[in-house]
Amino acid sequence: ADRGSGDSHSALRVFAAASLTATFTELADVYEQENPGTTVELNFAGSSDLVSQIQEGAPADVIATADEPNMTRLTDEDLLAEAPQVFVTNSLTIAVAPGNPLGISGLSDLAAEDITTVVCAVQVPCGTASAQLLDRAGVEVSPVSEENAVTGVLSKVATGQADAGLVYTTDAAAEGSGVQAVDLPESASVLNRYPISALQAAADPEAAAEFVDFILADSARGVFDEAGFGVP
Amino acid sequence: MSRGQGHPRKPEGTVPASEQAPAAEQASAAKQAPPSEQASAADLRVFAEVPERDVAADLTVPAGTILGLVGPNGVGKSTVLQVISGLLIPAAGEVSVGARILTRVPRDAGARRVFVPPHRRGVSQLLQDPALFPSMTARDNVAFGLRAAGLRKAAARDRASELLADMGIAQLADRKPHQMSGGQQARTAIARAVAAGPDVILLDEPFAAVDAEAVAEFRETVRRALAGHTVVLVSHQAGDLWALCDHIAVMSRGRIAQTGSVDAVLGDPSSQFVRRLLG
Amino acid sequence: MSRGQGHPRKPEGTVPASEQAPAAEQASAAKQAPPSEQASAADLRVFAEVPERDVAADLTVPAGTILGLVGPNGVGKSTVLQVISGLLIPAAGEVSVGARILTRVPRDAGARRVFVPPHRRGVSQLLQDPALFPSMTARDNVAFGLRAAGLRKAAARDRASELLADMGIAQLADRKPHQMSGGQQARTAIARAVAAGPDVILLDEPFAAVDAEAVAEFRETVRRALAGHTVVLVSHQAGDLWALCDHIAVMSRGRIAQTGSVDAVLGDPSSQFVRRLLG
Amino acid sequence: MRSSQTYQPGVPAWLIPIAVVAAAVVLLPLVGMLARLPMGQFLSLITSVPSLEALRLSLITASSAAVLCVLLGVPLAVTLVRIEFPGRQLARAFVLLPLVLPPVVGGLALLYTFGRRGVVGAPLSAVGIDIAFSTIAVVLAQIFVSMPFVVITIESALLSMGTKYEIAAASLGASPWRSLLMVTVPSLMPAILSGGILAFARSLGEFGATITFAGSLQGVTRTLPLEIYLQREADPDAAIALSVLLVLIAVVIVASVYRLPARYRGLRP
Amino acid sequence: MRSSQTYQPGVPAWLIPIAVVAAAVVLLPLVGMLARLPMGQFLSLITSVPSLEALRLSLITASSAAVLCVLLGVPLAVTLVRIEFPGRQLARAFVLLPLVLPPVVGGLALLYTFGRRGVVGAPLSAVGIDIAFSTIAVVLAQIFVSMPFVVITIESALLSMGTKYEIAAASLGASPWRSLLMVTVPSLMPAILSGGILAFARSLGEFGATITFAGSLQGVTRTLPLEIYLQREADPDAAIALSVLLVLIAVVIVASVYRLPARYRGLRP
Ligand SMILES: Nc1ncnc2c1ncn2[C@@H]1O[C@H](COP(=O)(O)OP(=O)(O)OP(=O)(O)O)[C@@H](O)[C@H]1O
Ligand SMILES: Nc1ncnc2c1ncn2[C@@H]1O[C@H](COP(=O)(O)OP(=O)(O)OP(=O)(O)O)[C@@H](O)[C@H]1O
Ligand code: MOO
Ligand SMILES: [Mg+2]
Ligand SMILES: [Mg+2]
Repeated sequence: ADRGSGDSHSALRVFAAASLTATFTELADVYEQENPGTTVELNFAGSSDLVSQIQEGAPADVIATADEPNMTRLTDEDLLAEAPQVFVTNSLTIAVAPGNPLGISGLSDLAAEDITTVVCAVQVPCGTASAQLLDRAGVEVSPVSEENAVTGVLSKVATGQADAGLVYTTDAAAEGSGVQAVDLPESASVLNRYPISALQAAADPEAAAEFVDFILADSARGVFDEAGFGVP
Repeated sequence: MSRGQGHPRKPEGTVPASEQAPAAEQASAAKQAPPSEQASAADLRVFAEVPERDVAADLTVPAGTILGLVGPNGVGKSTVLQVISGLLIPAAGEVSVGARILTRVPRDAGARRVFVPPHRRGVSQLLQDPALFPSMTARDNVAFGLRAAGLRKAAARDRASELLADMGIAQLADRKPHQMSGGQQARTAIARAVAAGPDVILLDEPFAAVDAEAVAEFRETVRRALAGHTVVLVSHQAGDLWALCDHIAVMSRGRIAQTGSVDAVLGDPSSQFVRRLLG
Repeated sequence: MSRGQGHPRKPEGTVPASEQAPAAEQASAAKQAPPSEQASAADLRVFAEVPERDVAADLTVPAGTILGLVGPNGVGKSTVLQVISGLLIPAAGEVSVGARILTRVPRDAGARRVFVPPHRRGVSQLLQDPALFPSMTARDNVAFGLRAAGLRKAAARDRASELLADMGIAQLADRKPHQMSGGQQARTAIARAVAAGPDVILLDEPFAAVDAEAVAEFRETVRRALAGHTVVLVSHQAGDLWALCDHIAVMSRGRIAQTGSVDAVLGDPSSQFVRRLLG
Repeated sequence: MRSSQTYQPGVPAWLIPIAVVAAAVVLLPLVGMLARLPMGQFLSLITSVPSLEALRLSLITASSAAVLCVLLGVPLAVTLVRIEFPGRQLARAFVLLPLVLPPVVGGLALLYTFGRRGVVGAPLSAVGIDIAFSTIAVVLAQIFVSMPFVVITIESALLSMGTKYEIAAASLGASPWRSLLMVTVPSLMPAILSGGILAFARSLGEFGATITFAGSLQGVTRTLPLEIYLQREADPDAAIALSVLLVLIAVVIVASVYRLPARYRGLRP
Repeated sequence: MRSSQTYQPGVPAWLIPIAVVAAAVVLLPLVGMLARLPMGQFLSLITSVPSLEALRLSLITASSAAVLCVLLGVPLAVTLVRIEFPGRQLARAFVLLPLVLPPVVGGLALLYTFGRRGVVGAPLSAVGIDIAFSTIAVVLAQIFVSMPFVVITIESALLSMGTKYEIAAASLGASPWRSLLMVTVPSLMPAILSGGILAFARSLGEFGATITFAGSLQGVTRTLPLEIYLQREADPDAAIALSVLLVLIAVVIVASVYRLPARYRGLRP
């Protein structure tokens, strides 16, 4: 499967947020089967990296980010072919060690002195959401670390370094993540929204638009559901 | 050089058991070593086979005397000194000072070896390439061995200054080696080698870069500095040998071809080499 | 050494304009230089002030002759050689071979300086520390200068082997320097210095580590190798001077104290140094 | 009969416990990682097509980067040490900066420069040459982060080597280039090897600058560290397995190239 | 009158264009980054409280890490070069591995080892010592990634130094430790300085291992690179401003410490 040609005319280049790695890889296979002759080249990185790359002229056809503010940077520079559309949402959950040995059942438990909690920093999407959630619940926690990315929170909990952390449902649900999720009914109130759009500079605008439709279509739903994403 | 204050001696300490050969072995080793006419308690005895360099030499230096070791380039003079100082472990051989065995490598590969590392031998060596420490001043170079022998910093520096003065370079004490001429470096190296004044002193062509006038002057100084020590001196200059040595050993093809008193060897030379040496 | 095939000469090429002093300047410079009795087209003239080393020397070596430079340690002999070969730029001074100016540093700081880098001087030097290239065999060390002078690889290696044979170490051609004895290294260095045979050859105590017998043998070989070249030889051995040199210059306190033919200087020495040199 | 041996200068005994502590700081975490290795699936995890493609790409790019770093870095180090020019001190400090810059920032800087809108990238793009997001971009990112290692290693070797042999070469009529090739470079070989190995290792592990500047396209720019990063999102076990693979490959290559150079040990006995 | 000068061996002229290209690879991206610097807000961006706290933390941890790397790395390098033991070749290769490991993976490995449930961390935690999420963890992560630089730099210096002076020291009766302190270490000074500077620079830029192992808390573990990453998510301009600050600080420190050591140049003339 050598797709090393680098020829953007024979392939569709999809830039996707790292948290979409599993789902988009699976969906790309499906898409390739449904559209023989088309190959999908996936470029995964953090959303803000992807946006910077596209701003600097990266040859992308489609972009899907993990939050709306980053996508707005592209809208502002008029680099999108159309208005971005939200295709999935993600909500927060408390990740704890498997078996929940400390019996953490809700946000208020995170305020306890002897519970080591890790969250995302407010500067990143999951941190904004976490802050809102805690704010609304009226819980004040003093985390030992404010991480740059969800994966940081997840690995701190998975390695036993921290007792609890606020992460996305999809991250906690991922196979082999090594954590257990504590459901938070109130998390539905703060949703993180994932937008997707074809790019103005797409080599084949039609194919790009087609792929966006494919992601938005019901047929893709199953894959997202299974991963724990919500319906926008 | 004032002898009044005496040389700082390295405290000999006790010899570790592993270095001390049992009496029986020692007796058999003595058979290998060449018989010396006037064996004393602290004679230096060397027997060394270094086949890679075609060297198989044995010699005895009576305690407190100066032996001149002469012979053509590549004959093995430096090799013998290296074996004595422990810089080279021979394929077979033995080095001892009196009863103390410094190196013992029996021919039988399974037999027990003795090797005292260079810094615990009580042997000081001026290498043919003197390798003055580049980051130290002349004074600190000379003080180095004194400090290693246990002298306090101030005392070592004072003694080093004295020695440099003896070598006629008192004014260069604060120079680094690369700021000195070739002969000045050689003088520093001589001072460094004789400074600590251990039992055995090995000098490999110490005067090669020293000017003729100075050599003539130094001979007396150096003779006094070496008095009482057991010394092996390598030199290509007949003048050095006449002035400094008690005995001469002439090497030829890796072997000791002739030994005897200075008068006997230089006066009635049986080798062509000695005839040429004398011009 | 067979003279039949002659020395490979470095192609002199043209001297860049910046190195060629205008005639007017040259004339005034000539006034500074000491008057030489029998000035010829290619005489080597040196005038060098190195105040940091208390050296202020001037001397002339007639083309094709060998000058012996003698004096006590630290007097400035190596310094003078370094100025000639371009390894040291004096505070003031001038070096020329015939009309070709190699170094010119006028006293007037604003005036134009001339400096030909060492490798374009046609001067080959055996340094007091010979610095044999550690990664090369003896043969490659000797071939190095020949290759630099433009000889093909095979020819250079053949010539190098010949020179090593002349120095009595043919069998060591494939050894690295650290596998050779001190005297063997010195012999290699002599071969390396005379190999390319440029106009001017500078030798700083070449025989210091060579045994007396070999020196006696070499003198003829070296004399032949040096014949026709302009040579400055530093040595502390009167024998070398008698056997090799045409003229002698005696240095004292950084100055040239006495010059003349070998017979004149060594035969009727006015300096204490020369008396001592002769023993 | 045995052969003779030259004395090897000893090392004070108390040095060894310190060395062991130092080694432990580096080695313990590797052991910790190995302890988490899912042994059963190890083989299947590392032989998947994406893993093998990433491995191939990593080896090709890292060795190209190491070679280019040496070819460029040696002249740079020699120039910085041996030629006097105003601002030399500053230039030496600047060359170290890729080390200080967090790799992603370095990647951004590369993007700003060689990207399609960049100072250098824009004119190149105009004539049809696009560097970013190609394998060339991967190598460029690796060179950027690895160059300081080569330069510093060579600089310090040049300084401790001194100019003695080069002066001897000049006094024998050798031009600067002959002296460089025949005298300087052979003496620098241990340092060139060390520098090259450092550059190779650093390039092999390079992640941040690559993903930012070159992107993460399977077979084109997705090197092993990028694959590990991706796997970590989906399957942490696979990430560990791939990390162990990376470590094994590095050990094999480094240990085979980076031997204690017995033939150099004789250089200055 | 002028003073005399010793000849400095020349460098072939064609080396210089290569050196310029090499320098350009490193310097151009810095220029590219500077070009994007929001000049107007620069001062206000870098003097915010979080920025200054991150800067302070970075300077403290990176210099501690550099010092510890030297104290541990020099004995390790000396042991690896001068003592023969079985597996030495392999040990030398393993010491390089932190370089190969993508820093985030290195951070994970540290977690597995020194974390609360780690091989070393668990017993420590049992007696009340928790390393993770503390400033000590930051320094540990920096030591882990920086140690190879010190070890390799010292190794290559030891190899090109040879044992000549140590042998002379032994022949004058100096014990191994006296020889080490008085002879070996002074000769190693340029390499120790280079290695220390490399370790400092690498520690200053360390991101991946730190965030994975130590986390990111203002004033405790959030060093400048972590702050930069965070700012990048919200305000790319601020990230560039901070990166430029990091670069400036590094240049000032490195250029003032890392001078061409005139006094060492004389060591082997
Ligand atoms: N690099 C240097 N820096 C400062 N002074 C130096 C330097 N090299 C030599 N000198 C000094 O300059 C003077 C002249 O040295 P030079 O090497 O020319 O002496 P020399 O006549 O060759 O002596 P020798 O017979 O010992 O080789 C000496 O007093 C020496 O101390
Ligand atoms: N490291 C080495 N490896 C191999 N051979 C060596 C080594 N060092 C010396 N040799 C050889 O061993 C022989 C004896 O060398 P040694 O240095 O003992 O001679 P020497 O008598 O001191 O000569 P010189 O008067 O030239 O100093 C020489 O032929 C030399 O080539
Ligand atoms: O990698 Mo993201 O952009 O934080 O989901
Ligand atoms: Mg010898
Ligand atoms: Mg001299």
